[in-house]
Amino acid sequence: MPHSLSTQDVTSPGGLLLVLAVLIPFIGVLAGMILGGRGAQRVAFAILAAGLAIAIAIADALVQSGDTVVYILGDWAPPLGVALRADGLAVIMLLAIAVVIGGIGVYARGDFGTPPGVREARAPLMFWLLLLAVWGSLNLVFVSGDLFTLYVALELLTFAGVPLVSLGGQPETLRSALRYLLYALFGSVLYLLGAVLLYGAYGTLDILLLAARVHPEPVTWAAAALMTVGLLAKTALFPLHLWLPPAHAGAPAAASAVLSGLVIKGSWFLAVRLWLDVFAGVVTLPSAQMLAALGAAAILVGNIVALRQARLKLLIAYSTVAQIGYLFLMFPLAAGLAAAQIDSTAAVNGGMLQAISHATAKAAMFMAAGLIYTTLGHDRIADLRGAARALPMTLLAFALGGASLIGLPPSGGFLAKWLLVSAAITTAQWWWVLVMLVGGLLTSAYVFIVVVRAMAPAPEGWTPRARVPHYQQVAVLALALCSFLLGMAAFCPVDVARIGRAVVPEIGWP
Amino acid sequence: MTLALAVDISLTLLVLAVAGWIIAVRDTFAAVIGFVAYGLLLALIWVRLAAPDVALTEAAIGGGLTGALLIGAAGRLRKTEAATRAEYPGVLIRTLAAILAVTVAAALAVGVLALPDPAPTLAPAAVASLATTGVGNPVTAVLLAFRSMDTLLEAIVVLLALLGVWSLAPDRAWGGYPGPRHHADPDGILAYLARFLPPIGIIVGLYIFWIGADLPGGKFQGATILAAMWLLVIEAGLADTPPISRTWLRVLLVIGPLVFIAIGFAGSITAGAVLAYPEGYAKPLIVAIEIALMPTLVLTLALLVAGTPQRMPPQ
Amino acid sequence: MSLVLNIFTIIAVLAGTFFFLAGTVGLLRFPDTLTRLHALTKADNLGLGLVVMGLLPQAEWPFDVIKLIAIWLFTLLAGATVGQLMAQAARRGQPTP
Amino acid sequence: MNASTLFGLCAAALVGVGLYGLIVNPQPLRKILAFNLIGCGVFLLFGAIARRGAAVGMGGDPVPQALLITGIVVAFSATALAVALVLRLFDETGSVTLASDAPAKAQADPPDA
Amino acid sequence: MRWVKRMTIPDFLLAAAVFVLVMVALGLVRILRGPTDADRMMATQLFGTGGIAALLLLGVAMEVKAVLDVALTLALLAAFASVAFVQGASRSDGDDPKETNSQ
Amino acid sequence: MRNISARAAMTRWTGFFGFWLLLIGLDPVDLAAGLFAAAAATWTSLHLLPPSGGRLRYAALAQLALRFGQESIMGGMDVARRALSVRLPLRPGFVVYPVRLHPGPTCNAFTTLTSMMPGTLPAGVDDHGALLYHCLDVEQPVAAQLAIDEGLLIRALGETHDDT
Repeated sequence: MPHSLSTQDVTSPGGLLLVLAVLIPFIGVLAGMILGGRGAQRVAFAILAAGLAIAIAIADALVQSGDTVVYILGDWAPPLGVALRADGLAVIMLLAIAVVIGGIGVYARGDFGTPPGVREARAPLMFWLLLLAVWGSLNLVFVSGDLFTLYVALELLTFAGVPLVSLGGQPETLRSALRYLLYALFGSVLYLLGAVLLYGAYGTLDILLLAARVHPEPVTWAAAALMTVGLLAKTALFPLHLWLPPAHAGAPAAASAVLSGLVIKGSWFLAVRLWLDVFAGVVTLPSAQMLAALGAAAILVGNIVALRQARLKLLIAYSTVAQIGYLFLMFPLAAGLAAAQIDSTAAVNGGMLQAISHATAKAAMFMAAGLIYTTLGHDRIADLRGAARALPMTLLAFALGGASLIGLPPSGGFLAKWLLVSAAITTAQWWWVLVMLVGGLLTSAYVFIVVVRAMAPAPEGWTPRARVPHYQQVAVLALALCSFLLGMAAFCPVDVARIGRAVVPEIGWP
Repeated sequence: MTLALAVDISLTLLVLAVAGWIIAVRDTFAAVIGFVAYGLLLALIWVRLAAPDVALTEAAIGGGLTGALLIGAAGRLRKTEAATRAEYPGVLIRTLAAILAVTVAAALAVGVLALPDPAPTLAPAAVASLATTGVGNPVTAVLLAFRSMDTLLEAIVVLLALLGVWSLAPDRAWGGYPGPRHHADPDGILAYLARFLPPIGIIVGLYIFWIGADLPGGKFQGATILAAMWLLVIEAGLADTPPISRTWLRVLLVIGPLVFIAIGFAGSITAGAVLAYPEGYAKPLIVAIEIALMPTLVLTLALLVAGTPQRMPPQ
Repeated sequence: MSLVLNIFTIIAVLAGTFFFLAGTVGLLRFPDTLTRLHALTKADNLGLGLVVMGLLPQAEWPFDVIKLIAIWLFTLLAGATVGQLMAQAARRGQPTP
Repeated sequence: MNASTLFGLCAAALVGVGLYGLIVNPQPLRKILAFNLIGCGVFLLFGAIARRGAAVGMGGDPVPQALLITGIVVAFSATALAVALVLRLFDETGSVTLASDAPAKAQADPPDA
Repeated sequence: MRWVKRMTIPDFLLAAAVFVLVMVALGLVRILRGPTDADRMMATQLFGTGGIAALLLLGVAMEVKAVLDVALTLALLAAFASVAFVQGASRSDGDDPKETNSQ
Repeated sequence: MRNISARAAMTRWTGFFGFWLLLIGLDPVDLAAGLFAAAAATWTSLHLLPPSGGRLRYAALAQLALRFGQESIMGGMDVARRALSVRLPLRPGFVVYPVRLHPGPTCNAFTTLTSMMPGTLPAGVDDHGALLYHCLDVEQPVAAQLAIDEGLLIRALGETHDDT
């Protein structure tokens, strides 16, 4: 029998926090719409603080109780009603996202302040509202326990993400936004198709109940395949990645950070949720291998194309394509461990750490690129001379973020890759080790090139185009440091990711 | 019941033919018209599937609003037809796409045929709990009691889409009027229709909304009719869209979700759970939420069709 | 009594379907847009009217009966106005006196 | 063959037809149409499933029917957003092609407000 | 009169619905082929009457009372799509170029 | 003028409320909603279609309705006859009808009514303000028929017009 994720399905103490985590950002959106302009920004900051506090409180409730935090909405228990549940994985993501959003918010104060003399301007208002909307949608993705609510969450995420792409308003960004929207809609419609099939076969949309009811049969396979492909299109896994680089590179820096660091993690997390929890007893090892093979291709292709970019923001965007690849290596590794009756948490932890360290590092790198652009007036990699002199903190942040992507100790990326590599060795899937090594080498090559170019002294008489505020640099550095020091999580006394999950999740392979 | 089957088969064939037409026809405008017909056919199918609530939604949104939106767009994009036609992919891609499409359709068909018998259903559970909600229409009970979170989030989805549409405005037009200013002969037949029909539409729309608690109908369907009537008046040039900077507009746009959330949180004090209703007050509260959602939905749906802000008020 | 009503229903509905047939034949045979518009707005509207009339005995008095008649009137109004709008649109593409 | 099976198969075919159109048609508005075709196919499948769940004197399972209404409204919002994007793209560039010419050009000048 | 007794009224109404649907389908073929957009727009008109007739026949035959409300909605909104067409057509003809952006 | 609007408002409100009752029935809770709905519809209606001051003449109106019913049946039969006839007897063309009514709602009502008549379809206005009718058969006495309809309508609505 498939495992049970949780022993209880009644509202637990602290469950109300989950509702707050989802609804508070949306209340912010609604209030911001009325207040407009500077009011929206003030609301956003208040919510950033409140949201972080809520995330910490949820983590506390989780660790205290040692079990999933549950909230039954409207007192209607599933299958008729909808439950919100936060297990270890969800709480880790909630916390990480709260931190990254906070960092992005501080940075964006500089870029998206309402200009003096106007009551309200388009881009600033939209940015703050959409930032909150992205946050609320992501929180919903993490804690929702119902496949249809998750569909609505995915659409919320899409509708919040697409306008971020075209915030700048140039024709090319409109085109990228349109392409992104079409991919995303395609993804969600496939996801919904899968959910519909599951309801038809098992009569529930609740993840917990489904996990107990699904069994391997054609309907389930079809549903799993459709939902996975849909989510891959939204996550931009190779070869469905074509929409991502222009969309992420064309947006304003803070928006790129949101998109690349956060938005794609929503659909990825949902894929993890489905594969580990819902379809645990249904998906087969070869299919997991196929996912990882796509991931490996993404790592190689993304990194190589990134190396060939002439513009910094495009380079970072292609590096996202590659890093998404790592996120999918965990599937066959977790599966392999489980098949060998070994605790698969290591591989899952590796994947989660990779997601978090990439979120922090990539947000920091995009924002660093934004600061470099503001200072130099361009982001041509060949022409970065003087950047280090003008923006020492920012370049340090870029380097630290890069180190995390490469996987240098003690970064989060290091720990993530180390966990994945050791899982690969334990399960004798050495080829994934090879991919990760080559990927690391390629990554270090382009990070190195950028840093070296930026270290070059500026020509005589060169002055920065514009000064960037100190606090922006601090925010970027803080996020990069988070990523760099995330490896210390190895010393964390509690394995948070495991809370609310069975000790040996039966990812049962035939 | 062979005659019923004949109805179903002719509906199926017709809808498939129209779908094929929408994909295959060269002219985009023709495809869009096909889509309106498709939406109306689906409304018929929903009746055959004993889902009158869905039929109402499909008739209002699928045939009406979406149709109008796409027809308007197709008219404006006429000039780009030739250019995009040149990008039509080659035989290889078309073959691959066809193979993929057939595979997916076949897999789905197998899935449909393999669905378990008797079918799992939540209908008994919904009926058993219907009395506690006080409403008579089980679909409304699902939307506003059992799964009210989805409905709340959906109202926010629609609003976010509107924000997305607004965010596309050129900076100079921020705060201005959505969509083009329509002009029509004030004595023409279009203006006549727009003077005559909307009051009747208001009665029908509010009627569809009001009966939703106990019979098929509800806020989305009613709001769509009202939105369509407003758009009719706008398209006939008898009124203009409101500038998006207006405070009253912003307040009405968020009032529905805010009231919903407020009643939801009040439930955690009075009824023990967020989005729960205290005993005996379920129906009045549900109706209150629906009433608050009405202006929000009408405005959002209409402004989604009206489009991006593009004009400033004359100085 | 009910037999008489049923026969009335059958006759009226049959007459209605006949006009739908005529309308469709007109659509297929008439030579240009404007003539086809005649077929559409006149024959089909009468067809709907007869179908509605035929359904009246089967509907519940008074509400459903009123609704049926209202539906027919709305369709007539919409058909008559939209027909003119489309005739104006079609006239742009044709020589006029 | 009962109605729910028939319309379920019809839904499968609609998804297939829409999928083909989504991939093959280069014009964005046609892609939006194709997306709507697939969407309606999915909804129809859900409707067929709801019909199968008819019980206790009801025409169908009300849960999928309610979700369908939500789904139709969401699909409409998505369509509206997509159409707005297409029209803006057309206003700005006079064309609606989705193919970006060169990756280097695709980013234009990153705007940093 | 025996056939009247053998064939119940619902059956007869269903048969009539099928017939009207077939007529609508035939007309649709003619209309969607064009050649002008106005021809194609007639499809909405055709559904406004034929579709509603089929709907009403179906609804009365199946005893789904809500069908009347569906038909009411359709009758109101069928005209609405046509108006969008008339406005769109006059715009794309360039009758009034100022119209799209009268600042 | 105020008197006229008040009277028109009352008439229309009653009409809308009556329509509401016919739709929904007599449940007291529904009545409250109906009061509001009728008020909203009346307000909209007064804004969109200000009362003209004309007084309806019910006898003429009934006569008009009767004629309208007859004509629309004739119109349908006429089309059916032509469509099903083997020879396809069509002589399509435009007829100019110099309308006496001023442009406006009454004139629109006239064209809308006449679009149901056998063989005629209003297709806009020509350069001199006369109505253009598209006909299936230009040899029919179209203009004479139209003049009868116009006279009836003018009498029914109590409309002022140029008699010159």
